[in-house]
Amino acid sequence: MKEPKVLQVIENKPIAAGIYSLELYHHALCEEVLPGQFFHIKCGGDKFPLLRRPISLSYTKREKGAVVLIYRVQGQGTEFLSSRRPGDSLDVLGPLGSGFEVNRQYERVAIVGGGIGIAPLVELAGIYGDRAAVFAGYRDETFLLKELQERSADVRAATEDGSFGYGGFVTDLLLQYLKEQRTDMVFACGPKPMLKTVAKICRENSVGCQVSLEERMACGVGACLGCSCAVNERDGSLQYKRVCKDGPVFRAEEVCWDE
Amino acid sequence: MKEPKVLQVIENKPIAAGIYSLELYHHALCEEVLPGQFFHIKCGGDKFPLLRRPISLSYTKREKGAVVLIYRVQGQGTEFLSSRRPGDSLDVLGPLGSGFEVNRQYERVAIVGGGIGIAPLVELAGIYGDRAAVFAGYRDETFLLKELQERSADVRAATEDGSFGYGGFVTDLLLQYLKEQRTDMVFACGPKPMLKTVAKICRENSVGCQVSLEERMACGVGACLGCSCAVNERDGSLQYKRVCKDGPVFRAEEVCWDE
Amino acid sequence: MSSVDMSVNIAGIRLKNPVMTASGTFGFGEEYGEYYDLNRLGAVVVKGLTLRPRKGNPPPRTCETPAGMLNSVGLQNPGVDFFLEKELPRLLDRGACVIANISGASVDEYCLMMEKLSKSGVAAVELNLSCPNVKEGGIAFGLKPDLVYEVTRRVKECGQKPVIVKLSPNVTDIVEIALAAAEGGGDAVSLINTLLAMDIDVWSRRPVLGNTYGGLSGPAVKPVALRMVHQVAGAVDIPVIGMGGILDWYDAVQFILAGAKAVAVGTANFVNPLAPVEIIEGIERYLVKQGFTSVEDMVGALV
Amino acid sequence: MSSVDMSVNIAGIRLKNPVMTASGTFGFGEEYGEYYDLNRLGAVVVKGLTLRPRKGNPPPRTCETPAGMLNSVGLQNPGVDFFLEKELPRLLDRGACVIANISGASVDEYCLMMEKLSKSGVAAVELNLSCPNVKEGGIAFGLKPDLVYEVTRRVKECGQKPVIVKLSPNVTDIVEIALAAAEGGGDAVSLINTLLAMDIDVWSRRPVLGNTYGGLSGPAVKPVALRMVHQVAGAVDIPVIGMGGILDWYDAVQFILAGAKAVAVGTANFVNPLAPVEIIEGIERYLVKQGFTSVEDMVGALV
Ligand SMILES: Cc1cc2nc3c(=O)[nH]c(=O)nc-3n(C[C@H](O)[C@H](O)[C@H](O)COP(=O)(O)OP(=O)(O)OC[C@H]3O[C@@H](n4cnc5c(N)ncnc54)[C@H](O)[C@@H]3O)c2cc1C
Ligand SMILES: Cc1cc2nc3c(=O)[nH]c(=O)nc-3n(C[C@H](O)[C@H](O)[C@H](O)COP(=O)(O)OP(=O)(O)OC[C@H]3O[C@@H](n4cnc5c(N)ncnc54)[C@H](O)[C@@H]3O)c2cc1C
Ligand SMILES: Cc1cc2nc3c(=O)[nH]c(=O)nc-3n(C[C@H](O)[C@H](O)[C@H](O)COP(=O)(O)O)c2cc1C
Ligand SMILES: Cc1cc2nc3c(=O)[nH]c(=O)nc-3n(C[C@H](O)[C@H](O)[C@H](O)COP(=O)(O)O)c2cc1C
Ligand code: FES
Ligand code: FES
Repeated sequence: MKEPKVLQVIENKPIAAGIYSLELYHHALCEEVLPGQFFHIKCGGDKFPLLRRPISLSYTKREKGAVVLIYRVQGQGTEFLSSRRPGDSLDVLGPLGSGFEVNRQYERVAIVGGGIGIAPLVELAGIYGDRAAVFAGYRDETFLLKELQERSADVRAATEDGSFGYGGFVTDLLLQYLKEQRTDMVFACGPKPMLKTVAKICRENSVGCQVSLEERMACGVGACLGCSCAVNERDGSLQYKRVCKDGPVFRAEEVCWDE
Repeated sequence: MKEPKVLQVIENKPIAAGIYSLELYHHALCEEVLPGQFFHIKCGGDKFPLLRRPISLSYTKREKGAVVLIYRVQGQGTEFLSSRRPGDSLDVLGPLGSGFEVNRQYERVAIVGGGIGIAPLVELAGIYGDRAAVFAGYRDETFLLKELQERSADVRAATEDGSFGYGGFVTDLLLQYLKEQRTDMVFACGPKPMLKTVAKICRENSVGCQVSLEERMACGVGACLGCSCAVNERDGSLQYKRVCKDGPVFRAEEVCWDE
Repeated sequence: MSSVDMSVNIAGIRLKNPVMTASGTFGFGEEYGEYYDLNRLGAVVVKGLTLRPRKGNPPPRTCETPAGMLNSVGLQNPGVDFFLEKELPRLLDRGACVIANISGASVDEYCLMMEKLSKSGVAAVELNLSCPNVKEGGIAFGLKPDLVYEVTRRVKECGQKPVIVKLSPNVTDIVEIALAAAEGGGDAVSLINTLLAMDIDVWSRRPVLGNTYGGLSGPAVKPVALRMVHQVAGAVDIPVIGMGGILDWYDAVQFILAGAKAVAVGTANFVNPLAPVEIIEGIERYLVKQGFTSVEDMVGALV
Repeated sequence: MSSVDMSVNIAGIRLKNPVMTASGTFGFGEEYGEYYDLNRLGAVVVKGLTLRPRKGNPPPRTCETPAGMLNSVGLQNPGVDFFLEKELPRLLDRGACVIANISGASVDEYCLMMEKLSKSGVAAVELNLSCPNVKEGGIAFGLKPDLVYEVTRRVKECGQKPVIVKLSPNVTDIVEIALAAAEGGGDAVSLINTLLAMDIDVWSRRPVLGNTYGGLSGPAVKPVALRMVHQVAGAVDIPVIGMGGILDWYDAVQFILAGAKAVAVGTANFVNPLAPVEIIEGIERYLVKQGFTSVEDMVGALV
């Protein structure tokens, strides 16, 4: 039987303005969790905030039996998270969701993250290693670059304000890359407009694409139908799928981008 | 103009099972506050718990510019209080309420506290010093005895389980005392049934009596009419007064004990 | 910062800003008037008045609930005459814009109070219709559209002051009630009053409130209040005053975006005595940030 | 510990304990069935079913509010036939006592579903009357006593299963509605469904929910739910199933003391998947501590 896990905080420290790295101890979890999966965390007391908050796996530290979550402080829930200290414990459900479909035969993949959406891609980058070109888009301040570079030799950063790397959207870099380099699959996570552009670029360049979506969640396990996203069915009709259970990773073609 | 005060925690430590002593720093407050007054404290985040919690002054430490509050952990609010550490701050309204009517001419007074109701009487004991006989009633474990003994030479304890001092109700001691000793005023704080007995004893022995009452509060300042207690008017009718503003200290004769 | 126009026109009165106090949470301004100048508020809505003094309900009268509170004060008040003689002059001296909130047990009582208030310095009269109507067998006026219409119309005839009709949320169709208020000649509607509710102590096995039932207010009710304000603002032509769980400027702005021309701050006073003035400042900052030049431009400005 | 009798008799069915899941918060038991054996529950009330499959409302469908949440799922479900074919057998295999929750757009739709369910292994049928009645111009069945009476009566005629009528709290007089359900032959009433509510994001100036309005549930609504359960239990002779904001055993006991013979756990599942089983244990501990020998003795046992 599954059960809510009580995980110990090993470390919880800021890695950029308003962005924290949270290391939680759990040996078995660390073996089990897949890139793209998330945890559903009780962020606070009994009744307030009431609902859990979904945070993706960023990467595992198998030698320590630890999972690392990277999160941006956004509101009450993540504020609470940021106040946790080593030794404190957290009530966690998961790993939840489907994760990225990993095909180890792929010779070349592109991994594209925007903002905090870079975080859920780090473990994946580790799987493909030098077979992955990693594109990391930031508004201004960069983070997780070291972690990505440790996993892949080909990490390319873009900042919207031009303060580091390419000045402009990360999707520009991807477009350029796909034109030059045969690629088996693109994996993307980030804000919806960015994902939409990635999906379009992939479609136009006939490359497969998997995107990790976000939606407001209640249960996180598939029971409430609260986290739906619209997908196109084969018969042309529109259907709602559960981001928490059927996703959060979807094939870009099935996502209904105009909803 | 009045304003909510942000007070620094100097110390917050358990003094008996589930009972804490909280020392807050505020020089001016320490000069201003009267025995029997209380503070209305925000115990927690923004919305949960929502309302402030009333806690009485126990005693001042003028040399340090500190006020000491003694509280029992009861629920969410006091639970939160007990988690405050030195250096943390608390959002406090007060001092509020009327306090005890102190007549410095009295030659002999009796001060009677039951359980956590002993706490609000310590400052008062300091005012009357050796002119006060202090009666402290406990269920089992005693607390604040040292603080009371520092203020009055005549401190008498009762425990319901007989583990310390007189075995039985503190009101037995009071009755005995009033029979033997002319007394100008009795000051009492504690659970309602105890106060009712004290009031009865005082009436039967024709001694004046002031009691400090508790009632569930919202505003704490007199605006909401939420903390009413029934008092007898001169014309025999019943009226509701505000514990927070017209009290918390009332003359025992005016309190309608059967409500 | 005051590049934005914070004033609003409600029921023919010009408020310097859209923030009032909610009746029953602010007494007669005496207590919170020690924390700031009452003339900083759009208006002070005073404790609910009745024709004769009322003792109110037995204690306990309040208790906390998740993100909210119950009250069963039961309209304890010194009566409208005492108000006119003692409380109102003090409030007016301090420069407050005063709105009287009245409750009657019959239409005649409402009218009598309106007549008395008409000759006074109050800016407007708010009708609390949550009071049981003794003639109608105890059903509250606010629960039936025809009673709302009737009492509003009659009160309008009895005096010259603008009339704000305060709506109870304990109804199937709040729009129907608001329309009845407008049809009766109400100059504005205010909503929501408290939701009828209860709490139980499982150890004593008793209701927590001495009166068994009480009114739920505070953040817990905000989503219901927002919905009702949005529905009503979309249906009536008279101004809407929104309230229910407003703790800070964010909440207040939500109500204004939902269609409220002014807001009232109730339970929040108990949590933070400075809440109303902080909310005024916060609304102003929001307007500037969002490029509005006046608060009236923001009313109902959902995109 | 099991010196107390936890079973309750509701609508002619014997539940092993008084704790069920609230419809729509537990899917078809698949997800939470991974956390504990479903046969530990008094009953599993499944996601609201409609005659034909429904896609549901556009996202976002949920958001958090102070001590509560909104949902506007909009009855997304695979339809009653799929349920009977795929979901029910799975649930029955696991030993669950299953209650089907149904919503129709007309009385005929309710009847058709009842006919289908009558031939199945469900223990009872719960009528969700919050659905808009297309024939009545879109007003929800649950808001009018005569519609409640009518649909209950007709459904009872169409099948043999016990009928639980689920009441909407968005009404002026919940007792009147409950009486109509009883008069129509309902074997039990359950309450409350969600309160109609709304949330607004002030930066995007949009309603947070894709559907604008949604239903408020969770601890925030508990005081309203307790009041309604207390009112209804005092007025009808059929059993009452209480729900609305139950997070733990304390809350559940409050509902039972208010007069509910069973309780349902909704939003709490999202917070703590083990909530229903922990609540069962907590009720049992309370009974022992308070000297009750059976949960039925505690029903309505306010002093
Ligand atoms: C599958 C999934 C994985 C995620 N992984 C990460 C991650 O690795 N790192 C990270 O920083 N963030 C991640 N997020 C977003 C994160 O869940 C939100 O930032 C967080 O819930 C905000 O909570 P809050 O209380 O701090 O903010 P508030 O704004 O106060 O939250 C209010 C409510 O809105 C919901 N909410 C707010 N923003 C979002 C959002 N973007 N997506 C979903 N719900 C939201 C909250 O869950 C909560 O119910 C993920 C979201 C999803 C759905
Ligand atoms: C004037 C006054 C002075 C007080 N002084 C002290 C003191 O010096 N030391 C001390 O330990 N306690 C004192 N109390 C009692 C103290 O306020 C409560 O124990 C406290 O509010 C409990 O809050 P909670 O959140 O921990 O408990 P909960 O039980 O979770 O509180 C729930 C609600 O009930 C109210 N409540 C619960 N118990 C009481 C109570 N006994 N009186 C009033 N409201 C209550 C709370 O304020 C809150 O609104 C005083 C009460 C009053 C009215
Ligand atoms: C203690 C208390 C007393 C109240 N008394 C009155 C009253 O006398 N007249 C009235 O119209 N509303 C009264 N109300 C309702 C408030 O004015 C307001 O409508 C309600 O509390 C919702 O707003 P809030 O959530 O900001 O408190 C009272 C509310 C509280 C909490
Ligand atoms: C996400 C969600 C979906 C719901 N779907 C249904 C439904 O399909 N049918 C129904 O009768 N009630 C539905 N409800 C209402 C619940 O069954 C319950 O009445 C309500 O949520 C109050 O209980 P709670 O506060 O414990 O959640 C739903 C509630 C939620 C939160
Ligand atoms: S959050 Fe409940 S189904 Fe996804
Ligand atoms: S608590 Fe508001 S008047 Fe006393």
